[in-house]
Amino acid sequence: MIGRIYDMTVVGSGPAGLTAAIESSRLGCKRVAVIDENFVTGGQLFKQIHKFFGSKDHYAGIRGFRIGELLLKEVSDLGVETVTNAAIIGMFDAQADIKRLVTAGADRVGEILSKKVLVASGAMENTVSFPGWTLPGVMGVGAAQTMMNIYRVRPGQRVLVLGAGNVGLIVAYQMLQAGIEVVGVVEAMSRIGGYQVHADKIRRMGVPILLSHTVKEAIGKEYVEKVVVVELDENQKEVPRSEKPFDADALCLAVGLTPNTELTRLAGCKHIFNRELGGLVPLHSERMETTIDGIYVAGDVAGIEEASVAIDEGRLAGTSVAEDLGMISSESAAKTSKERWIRLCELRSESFGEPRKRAKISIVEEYWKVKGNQMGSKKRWFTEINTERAPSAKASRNAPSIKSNDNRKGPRAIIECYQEIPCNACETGCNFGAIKVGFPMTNLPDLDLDRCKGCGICVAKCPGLAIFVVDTSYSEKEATVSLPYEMLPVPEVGQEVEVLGKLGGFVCKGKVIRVVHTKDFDETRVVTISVPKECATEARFIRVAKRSGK
Amino acid sequence: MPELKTEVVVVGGGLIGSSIAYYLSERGIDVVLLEKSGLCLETSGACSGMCFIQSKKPGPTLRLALKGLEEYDILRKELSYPFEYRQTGGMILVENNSELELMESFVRSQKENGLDVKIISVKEAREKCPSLTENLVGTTYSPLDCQIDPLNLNVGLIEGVKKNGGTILLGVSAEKIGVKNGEIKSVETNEGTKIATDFVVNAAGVHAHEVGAMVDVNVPVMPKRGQVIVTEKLPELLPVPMLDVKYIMAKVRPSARKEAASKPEKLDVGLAIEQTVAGTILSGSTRELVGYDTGVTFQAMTAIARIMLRYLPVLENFAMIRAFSGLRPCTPDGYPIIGEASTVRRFVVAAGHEGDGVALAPITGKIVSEIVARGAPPFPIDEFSPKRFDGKQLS
Amino acid sequence: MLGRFGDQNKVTIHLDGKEIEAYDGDSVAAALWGSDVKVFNHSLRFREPRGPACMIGLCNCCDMIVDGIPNVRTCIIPVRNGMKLSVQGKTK
Amino acid sequence: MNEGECQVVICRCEEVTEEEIREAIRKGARTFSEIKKITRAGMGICQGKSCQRLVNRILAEMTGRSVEQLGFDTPRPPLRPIKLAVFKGTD
Repeated sequence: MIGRIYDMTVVGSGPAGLTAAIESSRLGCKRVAVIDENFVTGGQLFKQIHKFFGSKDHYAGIRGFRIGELLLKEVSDLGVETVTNAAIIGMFDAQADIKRLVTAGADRVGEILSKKVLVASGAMENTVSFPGWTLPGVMGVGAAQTMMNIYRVRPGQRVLVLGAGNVGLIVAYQMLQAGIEVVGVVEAMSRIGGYQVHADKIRRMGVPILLSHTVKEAIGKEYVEKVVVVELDENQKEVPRSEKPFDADALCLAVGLTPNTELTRLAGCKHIFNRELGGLVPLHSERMETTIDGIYVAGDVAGIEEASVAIDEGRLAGTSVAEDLGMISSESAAKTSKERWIRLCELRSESFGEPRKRAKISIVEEYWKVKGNQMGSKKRWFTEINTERAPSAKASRNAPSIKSNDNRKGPRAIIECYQEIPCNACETGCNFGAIKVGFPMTNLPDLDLDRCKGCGICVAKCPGLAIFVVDTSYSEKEATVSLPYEMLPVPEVGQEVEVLGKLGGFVCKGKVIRVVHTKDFDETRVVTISVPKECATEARFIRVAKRSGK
Repeated sequence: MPELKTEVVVVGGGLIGSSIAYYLSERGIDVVLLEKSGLCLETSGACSGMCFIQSKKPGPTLRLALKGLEEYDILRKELSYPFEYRQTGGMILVENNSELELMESFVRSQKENGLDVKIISVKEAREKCPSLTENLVGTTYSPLDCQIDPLNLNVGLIEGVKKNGGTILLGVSAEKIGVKNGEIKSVETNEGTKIATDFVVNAAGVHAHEVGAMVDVNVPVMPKRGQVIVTEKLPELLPVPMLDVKYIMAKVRPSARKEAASKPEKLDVGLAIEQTVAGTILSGSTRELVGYDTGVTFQAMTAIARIMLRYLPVLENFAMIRAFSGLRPCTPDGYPIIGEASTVRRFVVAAGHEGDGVALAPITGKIVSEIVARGAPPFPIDEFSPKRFDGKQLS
Repeated sequence: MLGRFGDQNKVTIHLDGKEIEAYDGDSVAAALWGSDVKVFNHSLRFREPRGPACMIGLCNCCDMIVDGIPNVRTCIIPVRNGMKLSVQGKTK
Repeated sequence: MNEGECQVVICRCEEVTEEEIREAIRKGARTFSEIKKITRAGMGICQGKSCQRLVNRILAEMTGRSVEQLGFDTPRPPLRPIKLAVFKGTD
């Protein structure tokens, strides 16, 4: 490593770092290195056992750890060097043409000289303080994920989760998958911050979500034994005598993330505080370059967003590095970057994305203010996008529901996806062209009943587990419901199961009549059960008894 | 313009300024202290807490340091704010015979100046500090050296000033000093307040030159960067703070000072190492003339760590968690500048203590308070007078 | 959902004299937590129990004495057969 | 939580309590850096990674400023603890 000068060094090997390395070396950069302080590359991807949202280009419908495997294969095929177990302890000569990164491993320090540095250092988990928050058993939700999904150790037997954002909801679901009892998800806000589909996944399994509540205290002698939850009024003040004790041996904090900007701050890049993006973020151009020439950012470090955004930002930054190293022309860089930015705008549209889109644009504008508006050709395409206001959206807004005049016989899909999530996995998954999302992908899916065969592929494909197939004409008294199932044990055909409703309440008994699983479904089984007809609209989950003797 | 009235305005809220303000307020003198940044944010917030007496050059500085020690003894009883004062004794590590020769003559002349100090064997030194390497020819030892927490002392002094009725203005700087007929009249602040005052004390540390320039008094203080590395918290490994001979040489030999100044690219490290009450080990430091840059460099971190490991090999098992740098206010001749200016009456300078600020802060406070209250220092301090720089410009 | 990864070699680590079985490739913190060890150290000032909280080497809550060396972040070091661990710090 | 209600640790490395942070602010500290120097919060082995946000919240609440206005401490190398043994070598 010593003596070489790298074209590009990527700090952090999560989705943003890996895609940036892939993009820049695909475009001709020769000496590209990815540095990570962990044992393994992949950042948080290997903790993510759920399927991702987004489009095909963002690996939608694929589980996070598999995306990690795909990206790592691409990285190694392209000859990108990966260095693990190397924490970056500092960046020196940040302003110079050749930047000096110093790494520390277990027994040595190393120096990496590089023309361009991409900081894709991700995020750090936030914490909150309350009496008992330092007790063993109180941990970040990321820690719980590491225990479960990397080491297959349960963080607790009975766990309370604080925070109903996407991270809290997803990990609560993963805990259920790991056989942990989730005693509740507590959220200080009066609404669920994450996607409803994620909330629905755990609610149908009976997990209560307590809104306008927070943790008052964690109690225990040596570790958490009890967690006291308290209600909050509209001013976020505790409601007197509203304490509710929960027996729990672990409390997982999912109270947000902060961009991990230590390295960009140390290097001297200009930063700005932006609440929408999770705190202090480095100013960066539409090309992802910071206020210091040759230092770029991508992913959560540039603002807390989603993996799909990180993937596109990584590609955007990779293209800029290739351009700045003279591997591609400014025209061709501008062309692809413009398309990428438009797609980033697409990911950032509608209720969940719009505030972040505005925040990102303000970061770029602030960057140009600092840089003295020396716009030139680089800025031009960005100005064009802003005037075009792409994507203007609000194209289709058909609420997917069973229409009352729907007298069709046979199975049909029911899509319970009511929020503008940037995802079109159902559209690309359907072999019959029955589901339309279109542009932008935040559109709600529209089901064409004439084309829907009720095949159930979309049930397995939807990363939000929000699609069901119902056949009300199964028999005279019974209907069938096909639902996605990712738990153990797997039910067997003929087995009688308890059927649960949307909020996890007991609905009826049901009988398993089919279990479909293909490699393509990747462990999401489509289980078809028969239930009394009147229960078909409510039946959304099954409880499979553990069979004795196994 | 809002107006205030006081007897003394102290410019600078570091250890020197806060100590002066404290001693003044103890005498019932009305004082306003201006600190342009905040609490412990400058030199006094970025140094170690070693209060070495035996490192002082025999002569006026050593005499001052010995008086300073007495002052500490009073202060630790008087100040209601604990600042981790402990008289641990101190050592200077001697690695070879040529260093030994130098230290023998240094110790001899210190003894002649009344300091309790001696040279001890490696065995004796290792009894006092078992982690010390065997690869030494001996060490000096003085029981008088002590350690304090400079941050707590700074805050404690400021709290003391407040308790005595003094005014502390944080985030406020002096912009203009009004002089009439060669006498101090007022200070105008960046907030637009005009403070009518009889005295101004320039305790602005590395910015003392700028404050002096407001009244055309040459106060040639320059910033010298000292980088320090910090370990994680450790069990007691260093009961005694230590210096190496290079530290002493740089201080006492004018030729060494000149040499260092002529070769800025060569990193000059004089080791000073102590363990704090919290358990961390602070190890420094470089002396670099790099203006007001308070960055840290990998080169310095490495150099300091290597020297430290040479003397204390056991530390290799432990981690360094932080590095920081502070700007030491240094003067052309290595002596602090303390006393009334010759051209402006009641403009008192107290700056340029370089690495001796911790040891000399209380005594400087006492001296300045006497100059203000009685018109003269408690004992002659002509060597430190600002007059010695009259007519000379800071190069 | 994923089940256990293939066959892994078992190793034995020692916590204050007690033998604990772990799997190759596990971090020390995960192996201990999986064996119901919850208290990794007691804090210096208030002598409170502490255990893993970030699992990525940032918070130092899982520090232990490992083979005689204190303040080792057990969440980012792998288990090794024969490793000797001690809970760090004194209780109240 | 109301002031002084219970001893809650804010900086878990150095075990600095909420009350101690509040006391430092009452003494005149207006930035995280000053609170760090006065209380040791953020001076420990994690270098303020977890407590800086918590401290800033208390600062914002007590001084009536928004978190945006508070500013952040400048990180210094090493960004991670490094074993001193890695520096061994000749001078």
